[in-house]
Amino acid sequence: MKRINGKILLIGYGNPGRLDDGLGPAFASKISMMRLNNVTVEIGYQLAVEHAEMISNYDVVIFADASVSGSEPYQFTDVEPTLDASFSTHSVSPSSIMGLAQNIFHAKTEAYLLTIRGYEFDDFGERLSPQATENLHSGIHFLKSALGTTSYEVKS
Amino acid sequence: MPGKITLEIDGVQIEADQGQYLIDAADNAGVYIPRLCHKPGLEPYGSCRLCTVVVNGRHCSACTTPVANNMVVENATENLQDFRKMIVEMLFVEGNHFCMFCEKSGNCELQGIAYRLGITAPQFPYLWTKKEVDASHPDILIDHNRCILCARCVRTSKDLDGKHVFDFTERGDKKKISVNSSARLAGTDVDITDQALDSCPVGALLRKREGYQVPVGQRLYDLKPIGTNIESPSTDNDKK
Amino acid sequence: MVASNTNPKSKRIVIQPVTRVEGHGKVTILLDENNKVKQARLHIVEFRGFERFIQGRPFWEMPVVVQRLCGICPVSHHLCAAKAIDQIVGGENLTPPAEKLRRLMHYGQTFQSHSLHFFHLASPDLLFGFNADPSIRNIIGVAAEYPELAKQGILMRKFGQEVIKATSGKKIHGTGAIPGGMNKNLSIHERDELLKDIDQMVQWSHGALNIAKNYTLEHMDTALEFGTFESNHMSIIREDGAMDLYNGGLRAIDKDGNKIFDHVDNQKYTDIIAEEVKNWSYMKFPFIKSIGTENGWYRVGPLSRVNTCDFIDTPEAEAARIEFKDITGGKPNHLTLAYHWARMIEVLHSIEKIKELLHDPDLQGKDLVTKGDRRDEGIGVIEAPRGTLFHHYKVNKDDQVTMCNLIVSTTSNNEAMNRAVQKVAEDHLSGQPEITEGMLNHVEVATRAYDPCLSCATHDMAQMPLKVTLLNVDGQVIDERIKQ
Amino acid sequence: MTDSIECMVEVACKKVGCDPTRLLDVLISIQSRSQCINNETIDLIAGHLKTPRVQIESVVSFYTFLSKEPKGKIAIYLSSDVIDMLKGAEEVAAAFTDELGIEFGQVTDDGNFSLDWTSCIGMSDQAPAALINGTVVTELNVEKSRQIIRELKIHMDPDSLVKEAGDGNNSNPLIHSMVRNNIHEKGPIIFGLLNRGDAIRKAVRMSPVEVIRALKASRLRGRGGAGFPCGMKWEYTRAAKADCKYIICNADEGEPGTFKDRVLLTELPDRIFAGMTIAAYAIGATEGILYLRAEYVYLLNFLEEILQRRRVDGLLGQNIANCEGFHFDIRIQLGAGAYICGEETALISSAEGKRGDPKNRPPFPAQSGYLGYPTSVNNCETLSCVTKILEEGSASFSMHGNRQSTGTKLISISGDCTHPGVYEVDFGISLRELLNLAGAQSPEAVQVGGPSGQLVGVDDFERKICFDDLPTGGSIMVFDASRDLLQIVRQFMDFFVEESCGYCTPCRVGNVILKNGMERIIKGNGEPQDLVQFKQTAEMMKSCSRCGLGQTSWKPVITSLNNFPSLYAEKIQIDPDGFQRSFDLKEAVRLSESITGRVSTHSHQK
Repeated sequence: MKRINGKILLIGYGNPGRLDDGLGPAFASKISMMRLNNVTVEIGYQLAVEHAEMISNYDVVIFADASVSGSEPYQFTDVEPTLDASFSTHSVSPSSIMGLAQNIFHAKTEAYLLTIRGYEFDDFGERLSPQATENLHSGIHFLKSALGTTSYEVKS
Repeated sequence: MPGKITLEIDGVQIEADQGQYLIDAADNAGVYIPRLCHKPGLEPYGSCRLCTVVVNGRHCSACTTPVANNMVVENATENLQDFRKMIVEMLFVEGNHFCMFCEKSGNCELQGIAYRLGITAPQFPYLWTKKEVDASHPDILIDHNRCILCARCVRTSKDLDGKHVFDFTERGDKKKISVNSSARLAGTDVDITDQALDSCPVGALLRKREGYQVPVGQRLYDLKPIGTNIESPSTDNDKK
Repeated sequence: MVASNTNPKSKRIVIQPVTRVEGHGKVTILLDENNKVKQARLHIVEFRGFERFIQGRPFWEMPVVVQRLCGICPVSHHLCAAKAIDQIVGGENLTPPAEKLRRLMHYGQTFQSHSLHFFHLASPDLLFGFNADPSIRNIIGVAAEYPELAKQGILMRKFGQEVIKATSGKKIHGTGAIPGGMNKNLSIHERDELLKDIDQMVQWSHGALNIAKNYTLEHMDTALEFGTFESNHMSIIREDGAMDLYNGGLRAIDKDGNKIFDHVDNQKYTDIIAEEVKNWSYMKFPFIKSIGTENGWYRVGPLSRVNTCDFIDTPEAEAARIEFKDITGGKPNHLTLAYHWARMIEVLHSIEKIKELLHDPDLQGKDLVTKGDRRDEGIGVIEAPRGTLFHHYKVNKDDQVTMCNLIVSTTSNNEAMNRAVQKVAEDHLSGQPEITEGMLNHVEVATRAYDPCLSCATHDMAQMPLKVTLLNVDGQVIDERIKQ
Repeated sequence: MTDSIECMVEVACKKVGCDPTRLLDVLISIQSRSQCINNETIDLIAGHLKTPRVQIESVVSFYTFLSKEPKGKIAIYLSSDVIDMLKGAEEVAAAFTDELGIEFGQVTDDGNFSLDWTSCIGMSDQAPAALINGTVVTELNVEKSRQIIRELKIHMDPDSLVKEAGDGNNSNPLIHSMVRNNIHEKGPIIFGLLNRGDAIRKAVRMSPVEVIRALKASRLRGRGGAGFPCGMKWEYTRAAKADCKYIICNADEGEPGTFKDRVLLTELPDRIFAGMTIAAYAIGATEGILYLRAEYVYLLNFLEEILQRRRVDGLLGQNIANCEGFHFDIRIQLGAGAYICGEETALISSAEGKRGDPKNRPPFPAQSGYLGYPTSVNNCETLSCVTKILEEGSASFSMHGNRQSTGTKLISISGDCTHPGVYEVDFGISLRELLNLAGAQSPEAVQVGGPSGQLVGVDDFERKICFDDLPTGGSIMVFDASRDLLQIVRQFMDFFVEESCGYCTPCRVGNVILKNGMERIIKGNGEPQDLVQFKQTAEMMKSCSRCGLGQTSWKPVITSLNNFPSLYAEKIQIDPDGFQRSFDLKEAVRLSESITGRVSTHSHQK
């Protein structure tokens, strides 16, 4: 059982122009609207190496992303830092970012990945599928309680 | 002195003056109901429909509905917020709103409401209508691309400036603001000091050559979302 | 971004009008009957819709509108348009605070853009070699192998962005420059925040410069071969011949360093430069009028600027320039790969300039806007990170833009990039009708040296997807490879 | 020439006492005489009426039959209604175009002819039909259309086109029209026998309160569509305190497919006027207005004559029916072409000489209506029922129909049936019975209540025509299996886009979005998401629109989607490659190519 506290950075990423790929940004903007004191929200198309520096200034980072095949409605996992280079320059994985943050900025940041299950990715449009929207709400509900007093269990 | 009455908005009791419009009563009580065409001091108009609320089970616009004792009002429900999002998105796709370079960015009520409602991009396809810019006046400019047809300039010019510089012509999707001259804005008696110019919620009616004077970070809605001044009038700038 | 990004359909490119234009490079190589390179072309998908789009818009919007052309170097467009619009309002003789604030913004931009390019794109090639496994030849690989360097790269870029934010309100697409001046000065607080890191930045800039310099010196054989050819060079130049990235007259030199023209008033650029349209590229091909379309093409950017200037007015960058010029005995340097070295000289120059400016009390000045006689035409020229940038506007009496012409830096390097691609293709095809990984890499590296800004609306990294197509003599596709 | 325009404007303005609230009359008069209201004319009117010119321009541009650009000396308006379209309006249009050598929206070089489309002109039972300077020409076909133009070119007199007048009063010299009544079923209320003047005489023997009580007892509900109890409306208007009140008769039946008021106005105008007079007595009004839609201008002289006769007979004017102190008169306000003016508050705006924008409610017209005075607006048919109720008592009325919907209903049936026309039937009749009466051989779909009603299929044919099952203001359009329902739905959306006043966002933009969506689907570019979006958009329009137009205009889309889902399912396809089907790459790069001045030889492949 863990509890999330401290200075928190939430990075929601994905392409809102690609249907459910926009789950990350949608999640982040919803959280941002709650204007929580200890949470800073960052929204982007993808993770970039610059995020490593930013992350190192926080106690906790939560990456929010869409998943094409993860469990429903969402999955919440620890992020293990790695520096293997299995990535393309165009996008960097949360574990690579954490590897960078640890390796070059000596970050002690705890990192979690919240992947919200999406269903439609292969089209263009700025909207979420109905099921993805529901999953998004479950995710928000989960994070709200995780940030509150209720504790949560880390699934792996 | 009009009598006080009580009503309920989203489960909270508020007090209001008899004869007040619902939106004004909500403002006084620190409850923000989104709006674009409504502006204190002007006759209620009810065109944008953003302030649609549910009063005793019926949908109506808060800016044109007088308060009544024991009224039960729904305002910030998910359903109504969804409707409002759709309305704002419709305004975005109807016009050509390029916030990215609009000089009203940061001070624009349409943009402010879009941010407040969490709109990043409209779900409706853009209509890509061709609209013109009337820059004929030496000091004032109308950019029809950004006009949301709220009639604030029409009403301000008529009721506060004592002129009748603006009015609507055409109907339906062709409806647009026109001016009191056969020779565009330059032919009217509009003046740079007219209050009508300040009434525009978007970047449609502008004083020329004044854009971008306020640096990013110091604009109206850079620090606090639109509506904050209604929700917490005392804390002016330090809302986190 | 999808967590498991293996979906093959994600390679599709769909372009929506105006709102989203994705850039990508496309190379077509045409072979002759002996499988020798007959022609190689770099096609660039760049819609030049802006010139039309902004017709009828009020002129004061220009600096804010046109910066949207680019997510990488918007400040260059912002300032270049502002310089042109200054002339419309008769405010081109900026107040000292305004001019210095704009310069600060511009040097911040150059510093961050060059840093980004060097650390993210060039350093993996330089540190690991072009033929290294692509899975390590990237910024993460650099981070794993050279963590200190990666950290410097990230923080240098961040510093440049902070300079931009302090002067324009935002890291990207701010509004600082307005007609005839600036809308804000630099507060003491903002200044002090930047000063905290300045010496560190100067030091790291030296480090980056050394990597680029040493690489070039150690790999002179490769560099000489690598997409290298002689050419004309152009840039703006200060009155006394010093390098100036913000303001000056136009100077062009030929391959031997002879001046083709010098200190030409920006306002007369159409007397010396014309543009040619070719049917296979959306880009135009500018050329020096006096020489003509065939041989009048020229290069711009860091290499050209170091070649054209007589000196640099900051001591440490000047020392680096002298060292650079020694390699060619004072003659122009034509090595495509020397762009990286020249770029790092400019990084050093920029940070020296930033330091100098931060100590100038004028930055806290309050006299920020000036105006004079209204004009109907304005031309702005600036040295953007990638090279000389022209913005030309005409305005009607109602203050609406009636004409706009932009010559962006990448356009000027168009011919050069095509030559580089052709040269690399010739060198690496060696008679076999297939595209090898090495060739793909070399084509990429050759174009990358010019830091082409193709991804105007793609994401925040200057990565360019590249598609190389090999055609046989009959025009049939015999091989095609895509490099993401 | 200029002199005469100045003169004409002066005469027109003085005729209404330079009263700006009578602007519409001025504009209609000038339009018909000089074929346009141009900038110069607007300035002249502005001077006479002391009104800002932009306000006049605003009104001119609002109405279909007013225009700033000159129309032809002979202005032809062809009805674009769905029924006209399925009866061959497009071929007729082609014939006109061909004969005149101009496209729709254009004027011939000699200024003699102009061609335009217009929304339903109330002739769906004899479609396709057109208005030629107000003269109605019906049952057009290619040959007839060609003949009409050839003839007009010679005599330039639309009235001469009426070779054979229609039945009943259509042959009255004051009407002289080829329109036919097509009354196929006469019921006991509307078409029942009546003695002229009796109802009024009975009414004035009662107190106003007793009149209202009689109406409430009859449970008469408004026939315009909303079904508001008539007695209650009058009671509210009566209760409002004011020194002046108005009764307005809504004779602006614009709902496509309805034409029953046309027949009432032609054959039974006395009953309408009697109903208005009774209303005036009940609510205390001294003035009445019959708001006549522009399309029925051919009835104007006839109706004026009827009014004149009633004045002579003491049924209008001072001390009506010898009732001391009961003074009341009626004027006819002509409309100028706008569907929205059928909405009661928009109608009031229009009668006030303004744009036909609906008004905010509250206040309701009963409190603050025409010129701010308490006003009751009732439909022609409702007022005709009033006359009958006063004459024969509430009970004889309410014995017809059912509990919620008493009396009879006038129905206009058009489309795929052998006897299109007007039917007076008891409320509660099933749709199937009605279809049988009209000789609909093989109906597949029926639009009940016009576009703002519902499109129903065979499964719904047993449903009853009444307020709480299948309500209709009178329009029933029948479609057989040969009809493309999606196209019909799209045409209905075209109609709403054209006719929305544009005041509020949900209606102004929502209709365009639905229309564009229908076009995407018809082209085969629809996606499942479009249907979800239709429903969301409709829900918002229903809840947030300012007046009944936007609150119901989504219905063609949604009712067809609910009742004929397979039509949509067939058109919706998911692209095998996952592409967005509506995205046209060629089209998207076209502008860029035109700007760059070149066609890409390496255009992007999908």
